[in-house]
Amino acid sequence: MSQLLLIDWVLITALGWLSIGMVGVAFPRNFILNSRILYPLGAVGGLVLALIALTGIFASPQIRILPLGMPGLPFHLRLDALSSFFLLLLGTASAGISIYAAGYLRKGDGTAPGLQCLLYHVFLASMAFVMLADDGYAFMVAWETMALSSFFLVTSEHRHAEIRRAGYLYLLVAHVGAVGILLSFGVMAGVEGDYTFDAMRDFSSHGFWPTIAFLLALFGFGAKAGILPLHIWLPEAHPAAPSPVSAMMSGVMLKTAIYGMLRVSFDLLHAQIWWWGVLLLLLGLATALFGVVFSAIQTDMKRLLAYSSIENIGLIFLGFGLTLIFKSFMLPHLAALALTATLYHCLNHAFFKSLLFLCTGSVLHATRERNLGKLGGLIHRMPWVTWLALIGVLAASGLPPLNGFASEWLLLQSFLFTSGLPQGYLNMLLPVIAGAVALISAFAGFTMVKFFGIVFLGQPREEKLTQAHDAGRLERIGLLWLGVGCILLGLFPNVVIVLLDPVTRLLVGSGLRGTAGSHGWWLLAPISQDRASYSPAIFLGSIVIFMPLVYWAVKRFYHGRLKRVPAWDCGFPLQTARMQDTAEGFGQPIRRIFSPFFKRTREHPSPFDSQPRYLSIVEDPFWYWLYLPIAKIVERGTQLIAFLQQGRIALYLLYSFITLLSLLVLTRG
Amino acid sequence: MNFYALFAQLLALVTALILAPILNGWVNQCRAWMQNRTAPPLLQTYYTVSKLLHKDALLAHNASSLFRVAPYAIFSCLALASAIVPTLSTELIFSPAADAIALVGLFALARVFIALAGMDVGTAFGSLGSRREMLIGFLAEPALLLIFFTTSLISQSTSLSTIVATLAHRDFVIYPSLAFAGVAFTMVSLAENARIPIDNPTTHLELTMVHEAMILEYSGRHLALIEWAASLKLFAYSCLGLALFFPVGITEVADPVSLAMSGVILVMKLAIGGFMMALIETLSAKMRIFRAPEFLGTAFLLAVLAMLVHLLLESGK
Amino acid sequence: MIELACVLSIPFVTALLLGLFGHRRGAAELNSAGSLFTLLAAGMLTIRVIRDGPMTLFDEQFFVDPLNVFLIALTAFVGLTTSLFSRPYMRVEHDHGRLSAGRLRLYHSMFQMFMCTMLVALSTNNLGILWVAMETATLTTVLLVALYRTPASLEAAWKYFILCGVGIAQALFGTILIYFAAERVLGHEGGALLWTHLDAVKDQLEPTVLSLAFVFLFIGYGTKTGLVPLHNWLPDAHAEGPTPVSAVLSGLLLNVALYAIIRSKVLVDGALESHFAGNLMIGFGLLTVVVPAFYLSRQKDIKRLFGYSSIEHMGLITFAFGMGGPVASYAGLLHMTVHSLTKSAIFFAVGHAAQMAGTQIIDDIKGLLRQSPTIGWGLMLGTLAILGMPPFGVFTSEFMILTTAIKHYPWATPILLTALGVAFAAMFGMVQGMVFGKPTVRPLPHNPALLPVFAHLGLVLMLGVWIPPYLADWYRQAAKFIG
Amino acid sequence: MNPSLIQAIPLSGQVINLCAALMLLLGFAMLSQRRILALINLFMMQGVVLFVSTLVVALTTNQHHLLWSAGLTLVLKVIALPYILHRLIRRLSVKWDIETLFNIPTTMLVGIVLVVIAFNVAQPISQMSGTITRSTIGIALACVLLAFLMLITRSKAVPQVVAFLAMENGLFFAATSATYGMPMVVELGIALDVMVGMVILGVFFFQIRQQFDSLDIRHMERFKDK
Repeated sequence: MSQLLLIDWVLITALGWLSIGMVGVAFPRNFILNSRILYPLGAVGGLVLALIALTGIFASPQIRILPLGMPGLPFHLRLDALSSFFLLLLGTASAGISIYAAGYLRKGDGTAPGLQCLLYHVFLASMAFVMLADDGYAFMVAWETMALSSFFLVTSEHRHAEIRRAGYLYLLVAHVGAVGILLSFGVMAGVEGDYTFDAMRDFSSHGFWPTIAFLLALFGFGAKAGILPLHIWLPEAHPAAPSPVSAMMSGVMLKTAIYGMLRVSFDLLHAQIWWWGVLLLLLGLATALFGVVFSAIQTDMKRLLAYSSIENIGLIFLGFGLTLIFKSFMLPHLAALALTATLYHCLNHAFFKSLLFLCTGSVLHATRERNLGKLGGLIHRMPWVTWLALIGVLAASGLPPLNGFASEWLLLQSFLFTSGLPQGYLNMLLPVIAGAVALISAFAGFTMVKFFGIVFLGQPREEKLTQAHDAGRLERIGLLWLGVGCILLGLFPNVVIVLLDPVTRLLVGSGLRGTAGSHGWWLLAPISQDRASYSPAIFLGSIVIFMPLVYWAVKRFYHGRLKRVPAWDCGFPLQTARMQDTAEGFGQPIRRIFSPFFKRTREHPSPFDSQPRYLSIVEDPFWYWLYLPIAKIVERGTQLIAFLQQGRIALYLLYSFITLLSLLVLTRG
Repeated sequence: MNFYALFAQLLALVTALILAPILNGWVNQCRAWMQNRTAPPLLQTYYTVSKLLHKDALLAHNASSLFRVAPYAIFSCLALASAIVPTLSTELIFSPAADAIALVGLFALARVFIALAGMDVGTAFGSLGSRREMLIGFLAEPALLLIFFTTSLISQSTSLSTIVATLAHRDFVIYPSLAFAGVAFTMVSLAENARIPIDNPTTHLELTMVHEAMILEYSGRHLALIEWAASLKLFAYSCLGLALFFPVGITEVADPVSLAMSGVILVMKLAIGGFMMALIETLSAKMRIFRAPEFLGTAFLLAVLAMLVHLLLESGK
Repeated sequence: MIELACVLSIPFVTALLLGLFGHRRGAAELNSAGSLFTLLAAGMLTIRVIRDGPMTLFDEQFFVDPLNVFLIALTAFVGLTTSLFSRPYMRVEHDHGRLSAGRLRLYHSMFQMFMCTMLVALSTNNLGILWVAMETATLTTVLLVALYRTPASLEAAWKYFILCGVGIAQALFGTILIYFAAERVLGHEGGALLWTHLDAVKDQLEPTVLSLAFVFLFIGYGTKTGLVPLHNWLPDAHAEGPTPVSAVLSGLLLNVALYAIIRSKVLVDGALESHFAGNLMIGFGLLTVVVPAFYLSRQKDIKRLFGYSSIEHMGLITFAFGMGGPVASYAGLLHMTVHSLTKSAIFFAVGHAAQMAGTQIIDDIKGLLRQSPTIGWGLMLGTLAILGMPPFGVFTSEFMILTTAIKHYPWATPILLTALGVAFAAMFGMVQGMVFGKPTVRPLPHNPALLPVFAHLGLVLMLGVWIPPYLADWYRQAAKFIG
Repeated sequence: MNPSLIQAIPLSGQVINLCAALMLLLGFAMLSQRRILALINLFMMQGVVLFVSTLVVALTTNQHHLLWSAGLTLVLKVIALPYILHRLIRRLSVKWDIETLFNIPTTMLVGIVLVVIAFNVAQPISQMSGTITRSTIGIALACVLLAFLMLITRSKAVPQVVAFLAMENGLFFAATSATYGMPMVVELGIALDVMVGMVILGVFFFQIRQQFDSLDIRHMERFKDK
């Protein structure tokens, strides 16, 4: 090669990450080196990657073939707009998370910091390779390496049995999913059995084969993304992992599944069938609804966020399905709109969800407490984390002018402009689903208010919380990075749309740049101005002008006098912190309304209990309806087969004897 | 943007700020009459607000900075909202800045802030109120959105101005969907504005309070702002309803004459609307909080029905 | 010439020496030295073959070609690492008083004798000698399995002896049949048992006789390979023998038995012009993949667990060779290599772990990672490798096998994948419990031999991401030649 | 076979056929034998028959190495092994009757079926057999299968070993009489293996008895996965 292409730079960055990990594992116990030097270096790597990807989005696709890998199938790598976009996501998010992790890392038992450093950076690098891979084998290797490294990160506190269980469940589901992906590649490789993506692109399979490939890929990537009913690992693994890792997994790793799904269904498969889209739509709807309902009733803050990730994945898949439908009905512009909304939401979710997870990390460090029922009033002790968390919360509940709203707005728009599909039912269905999306986002608002209000507001529910300390400097930098990201992404949607334009052109052959760009950076009008428009800048601007104005006016014409008094006790003399609404209490209406969703076991105290206890456990029904039965079936199978192994030598001899005779008869007859 | 648009925008804003408390007073008056009580004066809200403004603000020891920011945020959100709603004219500067969806988002923003403020001090009743408010909110919000969807399907746009313009200046067509949407909207706006049958604005029995429970800790200027904001919200909703379902007299061109014209019409419409609302409130009884989901669920279903009706009967396909 | 002579004689001589001095101190070193020289000789032999191609030696009684030379090198390598591992292992056993000096002598000499028989079996050109070598291998390993003389080990050894003895007898009958068919073509003195000659005339051999012969050979050598339902001796023998023996059983003996099957397959397919042998192998391969997968979850004994896993992988390899064709045979050979490397590495780690815990019961071994991170990681990585996790080589071969299966035998793919999935769930759960958690194990008196473990895993890792070109085309030649 | 064919076969062939028949007969006898000493004697007689047939083959087709293997048979199968077995039995004092897992008549019936199968399987081979001894392969196979059956049905260690050796006999018979002998190396190797195996087993018996204080292998059923 004469000069280094962009793809080489991506490779160099990934290798840089790997080498950082190597250095770390070379000095496993050297705390200062790992936390103060290596992780920040990793963050720099993230920034570099983001810059490369930024240019890569607009560059033409580039290809490299490494002299590694399988005989006859060396590692093919390819950098196009799609992979660049997801690399951008990876780089930007990981930059914030790594710098946070540098501050977050503490001297403690569990995995040695050096080893953790290695695993973390292998995790990053493997995700980068997933985006780059251009043949089935390289993809699988990167994919499984990603799963493995994240598994070890999840189980870094492996002394606790439940964390081991979570890790086991996670790796198991990941592995099964990987099998699905492998099979899907196998189907797409077809009779030639050439596993390069190029060959798959050229290979025009017909009949039901594309559908089978699509369904297998959906299974595989759905398992990683946490689509119903394969979400089971997600709420277990996220709380188990250290917070930067949960941020990484929820913010970025889930998106690799989206990437893979996009790659398969738009790039590798040519003809999309409309009911694929409907399937995705319904799956996404179910997932989002399930996720948000369950996140509303959680009492563990990281579990709450994990379920909310499931919800967001559901929303993303909704957009995805819509894109498929439009694409299959040859409506490229609408497809571009829906796809833009989808990808935009991926980016936003990466930012606000990582932000929130990192905030829980700081809370965890300050209080050693994950249970919502034991937190509260942290705004006084840790203002930084609180206000940054507020940004994340507002974004997550899809409120203007933050980024969450922008993508959901686009999503709703793409739902609203559907009239005119050849499928009458779809025309009916889609607006109703739009209503459901509205319900989900409003519900997310409920959940987020619960999360924020109970963790940060009110009075401290425990004595120790009054000693809580705010996040350290490095942690603040990380949080700030992500928070500011949320705001900027919310304020300049057109910039993002321009970024997404090449991607949508690549996948669905159309883009929003022409229409959206025409109104200047401040006005977002994907179709046309009098049809729908939204300008977060004016929005925020007017609020920002208005508030001080009112403040000043009140001060100016009246007074700013203020007295501190005890809170009004409504005539109940002793008001303790325990009387505040607990997480269970806040979720109670939801438990009541959506009771069919849950599998709950509850104990009510009788009026005569000397020490009344109220117990209410809400569990995931899928575990009981789906997973345990499967386990039972396998168990039964083992029992049947184990019957062969009786321990009697005569019996064993009989086996070989019968085998011999039957084979002889077989050959003769 | 031309000068008139700016003028119309400012005018709309000022009208909202002025008329909102009066509308509130008017509704209370009507209700009092119907209940054979001596009515409070029409400007009662003004009196309350100014009284509160003069008083000192009492702040609980535990109250945080968020608690103090919230009133301003809520007030400005709702003011902006009422500026976006086309009250007099459809030619506004802000109209491209925020369409129907953004308007709903704006209401939601205000709601989230007030709910957080309610939880901030950490009394039992504050968080109770916030919980109920959020519950009502997440059921009402999608219903409202669906209503907007129906209208925007009719007018092929989600920008309020376009919607209202199309609805106002269509040659007379009967939209059955709008009937459903209208009923749904009424229910939603009752719920959103803390009105009977969902909430009782005049109660102070803690266990039944929703809105009042959240603002229990507020006093002085903060409370004043919140009260004013509440009336603004009511005003915004009423104007929205009128603009969507009785869009008569809203001008497209923003010249003074037609603006004044439409101003007069608006006042008349508001008077009637307020009376109707008072009537509903008097005739119905407040329901238990867990009946609220059913109520709002009905509204949601009506909204869905409206959309389906539109797609079936009116989309022409 | 001289290289092969060394390869075959060094272990034999060492075995005799150890038979005399095996109980003295330094026996373990002598053992390792012998294996080292064997490896060197094997390496030179390999180089020689790479340079001037296949050759037959000792008036054609022995020969080396791409297929067996790489197995010879592999065998010598694993033999060396195992001897390295067994040095500290046996020392601990001796200190715990589980083995007397006399037993150590027996162990050392029998180990070398076993290596010798393996190498003979691999390098001989004479099917009869192949049989004799296999039988001798059985006898030596029976002694090794029964080394502890506990009831359990005796029972295991007895079953091993009877089952394999009977199986091997069938193989002899098969050999006789081949001879019977061949001497009519090649004449009496025409070396009717010499594989090279047979290969030359295989298309003239009588098909029906050959198919019968193959049935007998398949049953016979299949018993040693551990094909279901002939496998029942294998888990017992693996569990009860000393761990180095389990390592070589899994790592070498099974391979060699499979090698014998492959050799006969080549002949039979050539004679029959049909896919008879292949189909047979596919069928038994599938059965052998599926059944052990379901056994795994019921195991209490860690070595027994990995014994079953070896059966499963043998099934996979058999399936691969049964499918035939350049890719599948390539994958089969690769899988043979990576499996024996990985599995022996796992057994090394397991051996140390069991010594640390003082038991082989899975539930009583916990928290290896905290007590001795190297052993813990060795076991964890080895298990992940054997379960087919990239970037380890096992994944590469399984990928090739699966993709070929998808292409030619789609119906078989779901079965294979189900089995692999079940195996993953079962084994990983158990090993995770052993590696993670609060330690119940004590540190070892002597520092363990971890070089073998990580040398093997390193090689497997390398084969996963990069197969050296000469190794690759070596495999390719062998695969072409298996067909 | 019809008489004409019998005429066609020279004397030596007829002798070998006779031996084959005897082998089969002895196989059945062993299968049905309850007493352990008698079993060993039967085994010895089988050895004798084997020796004779090998000798005949060696003399008719003057291959000297077959003489060697005949001698080997004589030494090993007629003298050494029975002697060792006798000593073992005396040392282990296990002269009792053998209880079988199935009753004898059933076993015999199964044995007949086996013989039929064996002949059927061996038929094509006999068709193409160039040697004068046509059916010997089939009979050898039958012997092997019968021994296999015996191995399955016997529940004590010693009879199992005898059965094992009987199987070896059948193979030997196939090797020598059917195919006029394998190369010398191979036969030596086989013989050696049998010898060594026997010795090892002898050692084993004592170990087993010491550990389980019985030679009943039904004590050895500890490893099971059910």
